[in-house]
Amino acid sequence: MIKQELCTVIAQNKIANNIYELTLQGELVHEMTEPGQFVHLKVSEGYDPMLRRPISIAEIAPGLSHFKMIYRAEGRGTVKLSEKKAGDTVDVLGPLGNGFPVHEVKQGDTALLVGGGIGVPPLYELSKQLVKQGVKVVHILGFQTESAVFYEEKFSKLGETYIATADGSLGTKGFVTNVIDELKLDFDILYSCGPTPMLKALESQYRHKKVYLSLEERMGCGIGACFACVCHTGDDPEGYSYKKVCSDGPVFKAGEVVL
Amino acid sequence: MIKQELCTVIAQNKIANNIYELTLQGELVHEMTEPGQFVHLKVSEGYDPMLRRPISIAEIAPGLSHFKMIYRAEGRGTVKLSEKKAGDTVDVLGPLGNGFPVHEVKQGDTALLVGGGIGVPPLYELSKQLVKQGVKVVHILGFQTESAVFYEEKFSKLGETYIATADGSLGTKGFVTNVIDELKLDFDILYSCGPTPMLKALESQYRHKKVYLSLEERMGCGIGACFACVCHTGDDPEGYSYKKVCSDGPVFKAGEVVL
Amino acid sequence: MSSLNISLPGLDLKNPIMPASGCFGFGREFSQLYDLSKLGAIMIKATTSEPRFGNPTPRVAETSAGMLNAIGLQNPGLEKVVNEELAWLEQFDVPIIANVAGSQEEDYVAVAKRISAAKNVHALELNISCPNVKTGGIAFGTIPETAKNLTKKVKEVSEVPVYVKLSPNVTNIVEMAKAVENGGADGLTMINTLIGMRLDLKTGNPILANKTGGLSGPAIKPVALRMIYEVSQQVSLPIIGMGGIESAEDVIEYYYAGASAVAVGTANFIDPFICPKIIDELPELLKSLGYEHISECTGRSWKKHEKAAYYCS
Amino acid sequence: MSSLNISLPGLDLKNPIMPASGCFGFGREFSQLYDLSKLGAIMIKATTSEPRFGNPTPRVAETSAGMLNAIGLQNPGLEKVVNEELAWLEQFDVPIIANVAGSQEEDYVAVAKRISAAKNVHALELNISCPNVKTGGIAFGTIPETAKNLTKKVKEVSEVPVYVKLSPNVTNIVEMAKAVENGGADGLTMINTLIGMRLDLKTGNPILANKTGGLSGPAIKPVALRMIYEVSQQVSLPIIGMGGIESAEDVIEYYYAGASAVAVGTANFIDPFICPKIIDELPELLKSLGYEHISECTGRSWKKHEKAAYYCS
Ligand SMILES: Cc1cc2nc3c(=O)[nH]c(=O)nc-3n(C[C@H](O)[C@H](O)[C@H](O)COP(=O)(O)OP(=O)(O)OC[C@H]3O[C@@H](n4cnc5c(N)ncnc54)[C@H](O)[C@@H]3O)c2cc1C
Ligand SMILES: Cc1cc2nc3c(=O)[nH]c(=O)nc-3n(C[C@H](O)[C@H](O)[C@H](O)COP(=O)(O)OP(=O)(O)OC[C@H]3O[C@@H](n4cnc5c(N)ncnc54)[C@H](O)[C@@H]3O)c2cc1C
Ligand SMILES: Cc1cc2nc3c(=O)[nH]c(=O)nc-3n(C[C@H](O)[C@H](O)[C@H](O)COP(=O)(O)O)c2cc1C
Ligand SMILES: Cc1cc2nc3c(=O)[nH]c(=O)nc-3n(C[C@H](O)[C@H](O)[C@H](O)COP(=O)(O)O)c2cc1C
Ligand code: FES
Ligand code: FES
Repeated sequence: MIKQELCTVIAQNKIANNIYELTLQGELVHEMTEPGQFVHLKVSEGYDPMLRRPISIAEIAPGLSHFKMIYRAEGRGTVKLSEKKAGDTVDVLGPLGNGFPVHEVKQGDTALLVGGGIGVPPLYELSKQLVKQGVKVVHILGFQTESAVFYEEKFSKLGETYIATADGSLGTKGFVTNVIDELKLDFDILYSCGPTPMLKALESQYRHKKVYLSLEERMGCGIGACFACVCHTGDDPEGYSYKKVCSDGPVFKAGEVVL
Repeated sequence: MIKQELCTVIAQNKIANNIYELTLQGELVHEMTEPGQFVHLKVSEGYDPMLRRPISIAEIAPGLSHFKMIYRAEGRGTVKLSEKKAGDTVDVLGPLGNGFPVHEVKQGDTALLVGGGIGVPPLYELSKQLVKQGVKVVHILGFQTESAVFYEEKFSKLGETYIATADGSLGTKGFVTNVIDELKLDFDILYSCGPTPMLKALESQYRHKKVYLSLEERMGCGIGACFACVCHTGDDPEGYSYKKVCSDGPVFKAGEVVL
Repeated sequence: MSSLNISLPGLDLKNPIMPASGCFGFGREFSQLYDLSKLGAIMIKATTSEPRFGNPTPRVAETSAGMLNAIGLQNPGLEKVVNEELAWLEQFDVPIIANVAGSQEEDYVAVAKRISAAKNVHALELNISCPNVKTGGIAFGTIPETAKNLTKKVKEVSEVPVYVKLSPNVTNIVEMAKAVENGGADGLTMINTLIGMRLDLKTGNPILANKTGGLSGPAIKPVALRMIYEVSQQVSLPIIGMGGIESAEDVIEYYYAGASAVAVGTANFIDPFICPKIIDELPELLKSLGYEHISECTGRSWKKHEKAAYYCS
Repeated sequence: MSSLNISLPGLDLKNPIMPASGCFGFGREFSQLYDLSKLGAIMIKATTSEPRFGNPTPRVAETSAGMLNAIGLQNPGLEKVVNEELAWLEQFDVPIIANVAGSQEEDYVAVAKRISAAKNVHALELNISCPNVKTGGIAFGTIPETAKNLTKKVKEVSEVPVYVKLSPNVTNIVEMAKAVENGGADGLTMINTLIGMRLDLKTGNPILANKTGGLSGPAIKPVALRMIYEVSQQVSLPIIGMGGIESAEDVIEYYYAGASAVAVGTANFIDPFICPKIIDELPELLKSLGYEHISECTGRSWKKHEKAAYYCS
């Protein structure tokens, strides 16, 4: 169930250039059912900024009622969020949307988790849950440059982890797709989150595979009421049928919606 | 000279119902020349609220680079200001305007200081400076009700102090003018700050006396550039001549401007 | 005794608070958060005769104390709205105000006729002010004669009272209001969004795919108040006010300007519980201001009234 | 080499940043804070033929991310402005744009003729859009034909180029812009304030003594951008943009929409050093966005341009 709660900041750490890891405590953690869901954050009272910001859930610790997010402090809202300190509160609406289906793979299968930039965070909780299920996970994480890389070690502990950077400062030079091609990786399922061009590349390359993609779209309400985040469906790409990224997604099966 | 400075909060105390005493530290203290000047405060970054708030300087401690203000937390800006804690900063523009002329009285003279509500604060620094000059000060301070009264003791240490409350819960029931009438007080100079009806009453009652009044007006710039705070002059009450409360005032000689 | 119940043409409301059209969908999402029967009414998303997909995304952008939207009247079309959405809404004890849109007169008339027959639709809101569609919409909202004629046509077929939603993007709002009054409108709702734009610092392109969009939120409140103040003095129709309302205090300010009920739009996105919160807070606020019933506040800024306020600071 | 110098009719500016009319008086107060020669230009307070006291107070009210003002064109009158204020301003190396206002055509013409002859006045800004005076002002700004004729008359007597300041309170801003272009305007400045209102919660009365006032500040920025975007594509006059500018980023956004220079109004009240700050920050920002000169940004949202932006998040 969607809840609105003033959550308490437990920790805020800068983990890469402009990238922050934020741990919040709140009862709504117990409503989080799937990795890949997100929360809608009001980072300050009043109008600085006015709208909520959608941020993926990166890790859940239900025992402590904690959850983590990882975000890039870039615009007005995320910069403000990065100024929060332990003990401060954040107004959280969530959990929202439908995440990655973890039961689409079985023990012993291989799952390829492909993340780009700030699309990487939701893959962490996903990976943890898959590993717990006995699924073999392989991570391919793309970043702009070395200073933007985060969570490499943490992912490595869960499974093989490959890094690509656009400028080659760490790992493979180029895109995540270059890594996949190079390594000739095989997998039973692919989960991905990141920039649309990356998702498109993956979708067209693995038409025959089970692929789940997490989308981003500018949002108003975040709960399905305002039609801000709508996309066309794959079976009616020019027509009237639609899906809402916030409430039908953000994770869709490849082909289900038009990227 | 007018300066803009991020001043540090030294202390914030609630001293009466909704009334706060705020101590700031900043170099601009050394620019404060007269009691009755004010500062223009930006209580938060961004638009909550957007405009600065004019608040009188209540006490100056140049040795420490400290100054005090006393204000009522009522609207959006002052409530936000009241949430500031020691160590926080406030964006201060000031000192602004012309204050009470302290050299219009001489040693041994009697000054009557009449304040109403949040008009009381600037009289405190004024009283201190007058006492230092050897002037006898008498304070008449009006408030709504007992719980709104502040600084009674502090004023008492400087000179005779009479309180009036609208509901009679402390001191004389009624207005400051009732107290003056009752006590048949005589004085060489009168300084006052408070609601306009009070200032008007004093002005008309003491036409023959030296009277200085501090005015309030809604402000834009606070420095004399926007014409928001203009009032007619006493010698041309319907004409084009004007004074700006922010830069010509806020203190005027009685009769100089139309109340 | 309630201090909030009100009667307007077609509408006997528990309270004068309702979500604004387009900011509440058809209520399904919010029904998971609270009981919709708490609301005075619901203004549902604009309905057109045929389904519409609307504009490409991005469809929203943030502004200072406001937001832009260019949804483009996406909706499932008249049939589905009546058969699925309105039927579903019948479970709640709340009157529906159906927002009617179209590209041409016939569309409006077709939608109005059919949707006004739905059991729980107690009034229509004629959307002649949507800034986000190429044809229709705003044209009807900026030419007095066109607005008047459309109102007349819709009145002829509607089985419930018709409120006309005015666009603020006009030189003379009073003229528009008078035109629709002459066309037979039963009430006004105002305002729809101001046309605005934001550009992306990095690309130089408009942020919205549609380039321009409708500005809503607290930023536009002063404009809405001014227009309601002007119109309420010149026209005898009741006004449902909207634009940036996010607190009980805002509601009172709209009443003072001349509103007889209010709608809450953008604020639902920021605090999805805002409508019930305002409904809960209003009685206390009214009391503290010395009013027995909210209707005493309507037009207080320009109506002569006895109670003189005396303040001493 | 500067990335900020620009040439517009009558104006060869070190940089395109200038305080907006009415938000800077005649510069005296700000001259105590910084050297006015830093500014691209100064738009002085509206000048009328006779002195004006303006409206009763309160003259300002706060709104969400904005403010209302109803100063009412207070100014010391043409003679004093020319002899005292403009003469005083001559000590600075900064061109003056004189904001010309009036109640009737003759007033405008009289002021334009005399003030345009002042040595440091390099351009006029024809204020046909002040919402806060009963006669003149806004009427000229909402009727295309009237605006055109006024522009023509002023052009006939002015010794310097004439920029016309457009009001946003119109249905069709492009029509207004074209009208003054046809009237011979050399440039446009836009936008003046939107008409708005606030009411006092306790008394129910308008906060402003004038009841309504002009809305300025960040709240109106999206409206200004949209109008500049529309007008700059339809009219070939250079545009000095304004409305809620408070940062170097805002300046670029105005340029993208179609502005060739900008003015900063309300932000001067919040940070009196804002103009020099923006001037100092612009070159760095331009560089980081990949521009060599600010003029490359004008109209980037609609002009075809080569440089394609590529981003990877
Ligand atoms: C479902 C979902 C999950 C996300 N998860 C993460 C995450 O885990 N970590 C992370 O760093 N970012 C994530 N994002 C992107 C994040 O929402 C934006 O970076 C953020 O909203 C930008 O806000 P700002 O204050 O920095 O920028 P501003 O420029 O101030 O934002 C202005 C407006 O645009 C919207 N906006 C700007 N960029 C984006 C964007 N890329 N996607 C959606 N809205 C945008 C903002 O929400 C706001 O409404 C996610 C987005 C979505 C839709
Ligand atoms: C020269 C001067 C000195 C002052 N000194 C003091 C003081 O020492 N202590 C104190 O408590 N108050 C003082 N005031 C009044 C104080 O400025 C207002 O109470 C305050 O601005 C209200 O802000 P708010 O956020 O509480 O109210 P809001 O209602 O949020 O204010 C909205 C807008 O109205 C303006 N405003 C509202 N009330 C007033 C008012 N009475 N005077 C001027 N502007 C107003 C605000 O500045 C703001 O622009 C002084 C005012 C002036 C002009
Ligand atoms: C996302 C969004 C969608 C909207 N859709 C509609 C609509 O379909 N029909 C309509 O008449 N108004 C629509 N509006 C306008 C609102 O109903 C309302 O008039 C406006 O937003 C001002 O109110 P607010 O500031 O409280 O949002 C929409 C507004 C928003 C923000
Ligand atoms: C207090 C005040 C006074 C103004 N006076 C004038 C004026 O005399 N002439 C004029 O053309 N515009 C005047 N304006 C409008 C501004 O020049 C500007 O067009 C408007 O405020 C939008 O810019 P901003 O949002 O940066 O303030 C005034 C604005 C304010 C806030
Ligand atoms: S953000 Fe409102 S429907 Fe998705
Ligand atoms: S507040 Fe601007 S002139 Fe006084």
